[in-house]
Amino acid sequence: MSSEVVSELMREHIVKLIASGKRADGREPEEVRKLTIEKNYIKTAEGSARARLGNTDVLVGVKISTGEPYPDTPNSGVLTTSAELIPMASPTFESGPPRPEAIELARVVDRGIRETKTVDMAKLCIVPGEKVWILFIDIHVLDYDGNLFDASSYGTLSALSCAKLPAKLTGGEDQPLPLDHWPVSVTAAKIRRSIVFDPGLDEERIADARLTVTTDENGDIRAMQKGLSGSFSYDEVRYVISTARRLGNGIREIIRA
Amino acid sequence: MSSEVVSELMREHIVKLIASGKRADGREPEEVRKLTIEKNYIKTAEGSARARLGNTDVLVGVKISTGEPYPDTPNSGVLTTSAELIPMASPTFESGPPRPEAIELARVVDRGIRETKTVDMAKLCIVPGEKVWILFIDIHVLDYDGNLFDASSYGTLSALSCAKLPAKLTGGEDQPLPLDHWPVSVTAAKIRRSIVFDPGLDEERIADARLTVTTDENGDIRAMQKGLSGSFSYDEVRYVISTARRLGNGIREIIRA
Amino acid sequence: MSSEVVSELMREHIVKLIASGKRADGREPEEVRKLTIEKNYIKTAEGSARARLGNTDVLVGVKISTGEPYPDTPNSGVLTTSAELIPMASPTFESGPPRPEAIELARVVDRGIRETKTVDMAKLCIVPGEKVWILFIDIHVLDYDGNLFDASSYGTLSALSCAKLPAKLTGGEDQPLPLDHWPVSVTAAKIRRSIVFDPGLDEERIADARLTVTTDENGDIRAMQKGLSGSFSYDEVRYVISTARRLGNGIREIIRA
Amino acid sequence: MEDIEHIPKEIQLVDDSGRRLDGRALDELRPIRIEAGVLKRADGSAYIEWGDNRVLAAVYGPREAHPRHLQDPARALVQCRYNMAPFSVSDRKRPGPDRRSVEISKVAGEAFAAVVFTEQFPRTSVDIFIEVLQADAGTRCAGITAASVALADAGVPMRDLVASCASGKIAGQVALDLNKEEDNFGDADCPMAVVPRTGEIVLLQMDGHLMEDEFDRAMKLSMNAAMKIYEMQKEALRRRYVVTDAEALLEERGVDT
Amino acid sequence: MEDIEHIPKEIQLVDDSGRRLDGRALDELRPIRIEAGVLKRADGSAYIEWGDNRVLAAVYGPREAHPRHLQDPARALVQCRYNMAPFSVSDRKRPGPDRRSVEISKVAGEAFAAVVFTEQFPRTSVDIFIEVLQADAGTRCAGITAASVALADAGVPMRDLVASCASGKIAGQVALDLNKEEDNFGDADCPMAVVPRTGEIVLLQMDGHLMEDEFDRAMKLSMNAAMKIYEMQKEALRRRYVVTDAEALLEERGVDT
Amino acid sequence: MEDIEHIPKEIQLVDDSGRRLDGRALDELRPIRIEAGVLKRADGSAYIEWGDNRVLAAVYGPREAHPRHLQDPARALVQCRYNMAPFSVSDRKRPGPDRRSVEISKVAGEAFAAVVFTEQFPRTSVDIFIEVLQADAGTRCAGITAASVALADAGVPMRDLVASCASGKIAGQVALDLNKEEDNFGDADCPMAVVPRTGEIVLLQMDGHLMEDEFDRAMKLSMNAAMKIYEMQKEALRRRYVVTDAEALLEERGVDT
Repeated sequence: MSSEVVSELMREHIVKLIASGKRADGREPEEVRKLTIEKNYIKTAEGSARARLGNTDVLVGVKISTGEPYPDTPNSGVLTTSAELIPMASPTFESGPPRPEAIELARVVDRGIRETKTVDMAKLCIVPGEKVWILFIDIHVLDYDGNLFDASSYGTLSALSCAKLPAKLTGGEDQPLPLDHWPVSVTAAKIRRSIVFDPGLDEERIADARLTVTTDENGDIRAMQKGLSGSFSYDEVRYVISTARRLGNGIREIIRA
Repeated sequence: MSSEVVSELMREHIVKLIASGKRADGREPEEVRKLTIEKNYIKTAEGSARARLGNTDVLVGVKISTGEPYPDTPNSGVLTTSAELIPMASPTFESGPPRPEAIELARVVDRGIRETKTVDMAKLCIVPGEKVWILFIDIHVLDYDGNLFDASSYGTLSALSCAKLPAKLTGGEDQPLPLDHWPVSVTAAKIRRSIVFDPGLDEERIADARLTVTTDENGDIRAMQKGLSGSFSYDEVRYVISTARRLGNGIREIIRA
Repeated sequence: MSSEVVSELMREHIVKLIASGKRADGREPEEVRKLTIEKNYIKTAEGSARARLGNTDVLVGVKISTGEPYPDTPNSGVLTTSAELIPMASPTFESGPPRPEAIELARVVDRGIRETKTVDMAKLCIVPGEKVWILFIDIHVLDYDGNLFDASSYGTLSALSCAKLPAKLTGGEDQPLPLDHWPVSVTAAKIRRSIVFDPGLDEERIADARLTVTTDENGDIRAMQKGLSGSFSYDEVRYVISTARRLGNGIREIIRA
Repeated sequence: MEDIEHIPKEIQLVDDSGRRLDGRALDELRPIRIEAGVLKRADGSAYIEWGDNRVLAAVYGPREAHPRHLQDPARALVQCRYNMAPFSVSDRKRPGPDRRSVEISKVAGEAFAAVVFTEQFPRTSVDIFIEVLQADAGTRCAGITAASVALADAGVPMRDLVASCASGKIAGQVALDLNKEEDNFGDADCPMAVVPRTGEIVLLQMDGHLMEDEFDRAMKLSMNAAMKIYEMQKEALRRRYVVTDAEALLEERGVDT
Repeated sequence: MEDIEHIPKEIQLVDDSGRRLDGRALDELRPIRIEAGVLKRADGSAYIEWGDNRVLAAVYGPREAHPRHLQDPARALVQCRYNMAPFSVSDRKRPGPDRRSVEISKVAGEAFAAVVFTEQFPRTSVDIFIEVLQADAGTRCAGITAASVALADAGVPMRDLVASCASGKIAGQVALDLNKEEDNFGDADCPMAVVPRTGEIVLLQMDGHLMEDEFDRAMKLSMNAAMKIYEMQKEALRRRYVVTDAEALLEERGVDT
Repeated sequence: MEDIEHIPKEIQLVDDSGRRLDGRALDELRPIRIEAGVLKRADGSAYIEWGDNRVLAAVYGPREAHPRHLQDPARALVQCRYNMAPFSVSDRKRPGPDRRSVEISKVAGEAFAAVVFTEQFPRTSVDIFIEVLQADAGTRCAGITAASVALADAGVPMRDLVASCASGKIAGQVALDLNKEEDNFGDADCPMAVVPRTGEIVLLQMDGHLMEDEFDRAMKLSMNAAMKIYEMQKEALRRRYVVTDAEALLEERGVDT
């Protein structure tokens, strides 16, 4: 991101606004941008969703096939999450093998699904040790206007929620994917001494620290990831957690709708 | 190619010559360079040929082994074509993974063989779904003096025409590879308003557009590929096709000899 | 290495010293640095040793698993040697795929083990053609102060000498790895007209040529590798061989201890 | 793999009344919908639905070309990256360029270089990104058609748009715009791209088997279709400008758009 | 693979008296030993033993950042490379960075950037290398703790050290510093890193399942532990300087150290 | 894999009269044929047939070294790339450098650096390419021998040519110039390269098992052979110049050569 210059004036303007509790696009500090979800966007995928969070635009596809389980988890399906920051989405993204930013994004989204046991992996076992369902989640970022973590997380949960286990591979009817939880991530950015939620691109660029908190439908914490070279106090972390839980409820409704 | 400078004078000289129907090496516009084919050049390959088109020098080896077919074509052999533009052949070629030029070359040659059904892939099935013949065509460019498409195509067809299915892998006698067609490519270069065939290196460097047309022994069109950032009119395309067919007949005789 | 500048004065100083039979660290020309071996350094490896040769510090781990043999050696175990010149060890080492220096190092150490039949690979066959012991030797260079060939070779032999074939993979008791020989390499550097043994970093940097000679417990020659852009006379080669044999005996005792 | 047996040996691609499987006549395009200006970050963008193909195109530039050594002091580079999303095809595609994508990127980039006024922007690059989100044969034509609109949307000076379409042969008959089933079981495919105002052919590829008169018919079908596509491209741009103007107007008056 | 069947379905990670499998209380750290200044070539270094973890850290810099285009004219880059030796885990790890290492490198580097006075050294980089030699869960915390000492050993100006520790949940109870078995069969893990003097949190990750009060308890355990670790870090540095001073003294008097 | 069982357990590599399988005496070279100046684009080139080895060598330079940061302000870089064509061995070799090729490239490049007057061409590189077209053991010696002729053909100033040959041990006897069968079933192999005029050894490698007197005998055989090879190299260069002169003469007189 550093290669793209945000003018010093712009930076000062945003900082000053935020210090006084305002944001450049008129939002409140705890206000997230408009979220639009289009499920089943792609016919060639077993599940898919296009998630637009403001102008950030992410397409997530879930491809499902069958194959062998990992030897150390013979009774579990296999889940793999990849993210591509394709150069279409931003002048700062480049072609080539995934950079640390894309890898962190994919891993944070992946943990938000995997460690929360969102998908019951045991139910994805067909023949123990031999044949299981294999899920590939591919996050395709189309337009980058800040906060990829949340947009990708919403797109992924939405795509999983409409995904079908294809009957043509095992016989019978297409089955919906068994979802046990609805974990929703909410990301905060710390800019000087202020904290704003769902940072836009300009905010993200000047942020000192970032904290993503994933909570489930019970309000329990399921995943966290702090980023950037600033810090949070413990009280700030607690504030972000409780706000993430509250905002998460509204977002969960949109995704489940 | 762009890194190598052809002096502006040289460029003007060639353009002027060609505009008047002449070429720097004395050839007619529709005249191809001398083609020499040495079949069975390499002992360690099941089929091989060294093709020299003027000073362009290409060595093609065909390695044949057995293995599993692709799941979606259980009754077909497998054919893979690679081209290496090794740095020995030109100061503009570099080591490393294949660049777009090499990939395009390999794919155009490959289509000229595969889509024309030159090799009857069904006859390369040994046990359906289990064991088939696997052909690796490797194009090794030794000396680059223009028109790699045609030189590589001639070398490949020649190498296939003398290749043997090795008996040691299946028992019995070595068998010739079943060839059903003799597709021959001919490449034209458009320089300003003129068209010349089998462009040499200096011509290729200043060409605006390139068109490769592959025709078979019946005169039918089997493959085409336009390249470079210029264009052809429809009439020019038709002219190139009919000339390619005519020139192809002469070249086919040399290869079949 | 060339990127790091040794001042011309330093170079001249060392050359002058060596020409008069002395060395910057006070050693005699045929004197090797102090060798310390810590075997079984790593619990997670089936064999391991940390070898310190002066300030050069190398950690070698041997991981042992079971798997299929190579088709052309169905009755032999499999041995693979890798070396990583991790950037921790020197300002001149960089991350990324192994460079020629690391590949040469791994291959010379590997030949010193493999071609000397140090490990009796036939005894590593469990079920012919199906299941054999697979050994991964990983050379991890921690601190680079010259003569990696010898330090790595000593670490590798030491790690092999304490490695166990793990019973958990086959049943029964852990078995020591069957070692038949104790090949020891000794490296000489030629600086102008003088030859010194076990070159330190400053000597290595200004050396004209390098010769590594591996001899076994019978004094037989098992491997050699000449490096760098200088040359040796035949008499110099013979001198290095006989000195390597003599020095090797002392080193072998330390490793076998 | 599992549904191989369901592949019908023979498909009747054209019925007795000359209708194709999807009900089209031989000279009929699939439904096409183009939208310009669909992404926020890119300098220009377009989205196309072409039958079951869904393709996004974005343009950045002219912008400084880097790495610098690629800069051409005489003109802008026109670089194209054609990419398929992993979920855009029935079997998940591994992320990153495969050989097919590299070739298509190369010939598409060359096609655009034929119309962009590159001399006006030395040392820069015009970067065109084509992302196939859902594929059903003909993606390169759809992508080129959309990218051409994206170039205009970005305000890149061009001689004209580029319109692209394919024709081929199915069931022995020449047909326009093959879909996936027709492409898989057809006899030939011939994608082209044209500068509508002049009729110049800037992209031409062919594989399969066409007699000369069949090729003529195919080209005629494609040329006619390209003119229709050209109208749709212009219409999409007109809608884009109308919308933009209306928005600008409303914004001027303080209305939230 | 062979020992899968030996994995117990249920492990009683905490016994009735609140003791863990290794005898620790829930709020008890594993034994930790830190040594500063253990490598010769690096500008600073440290070695840590933390339970069965063995980790080396080294620091180079501030030194000229390259490639040049990465240089930041306003500050030093803080770059971290976390790497696991191939023999550090039970199944050999292939050399080179995997996705997990890339993510840990990123968040660890960001944590250190929070304390280094980067503005003092524009255009340079501070390169931190963490090498895991033997792993038993908690390697990132051990590595960050050691690297912090290595930074001080290198004399890199910092606001404070960084101390790192994890807490998690096992058998339904919050516990400090999980070992490998506890990590594998536990319910949550939450590594953090803190600036001890100010309590600022510079690294925070979590996955699993924690209720808010559990998270609070986990953070309290980690914070307390971090203070103890901070004392060990300072103690290691004191020992290092004492040793160095004593050596300097002896050297001054001509005694061979 | 299929013909494993045909590998004889014991091969009598030398018969009772001291003849080898191919009829040679122990001190006899395979037939060698060298031709200089065989490629048009390269600055210098040579082709060698050595038994069943067929190797091409080409030289470019001295030319500007790039990337620039590799340039040595004091001398020319001598870079060598040894490469085996995919079809040059019985099992197809994947294109691109493997570890063996990287090592051979390194030691061969160092051998040539010992004879090229590098100080005359600072900041340049002399690039040597060795392509093995058909391999039968001894390819590095054949390649170095040919590359040396190519260097002379390119007019690169050198102290002398480099001549290369190997000796080894088969059936307990020291023998010159092992072929593939002898190499596979022999006891030791020792390739070397020498500056014929001075006897300096610029390449020396050995693996296997040689007693000191056996090594002496092997070196003597190789040294004698190198002198013969040196004569063949000079003869090839003489023929080249004669031909060139004759051609120049004919051309002068207007005769088409």
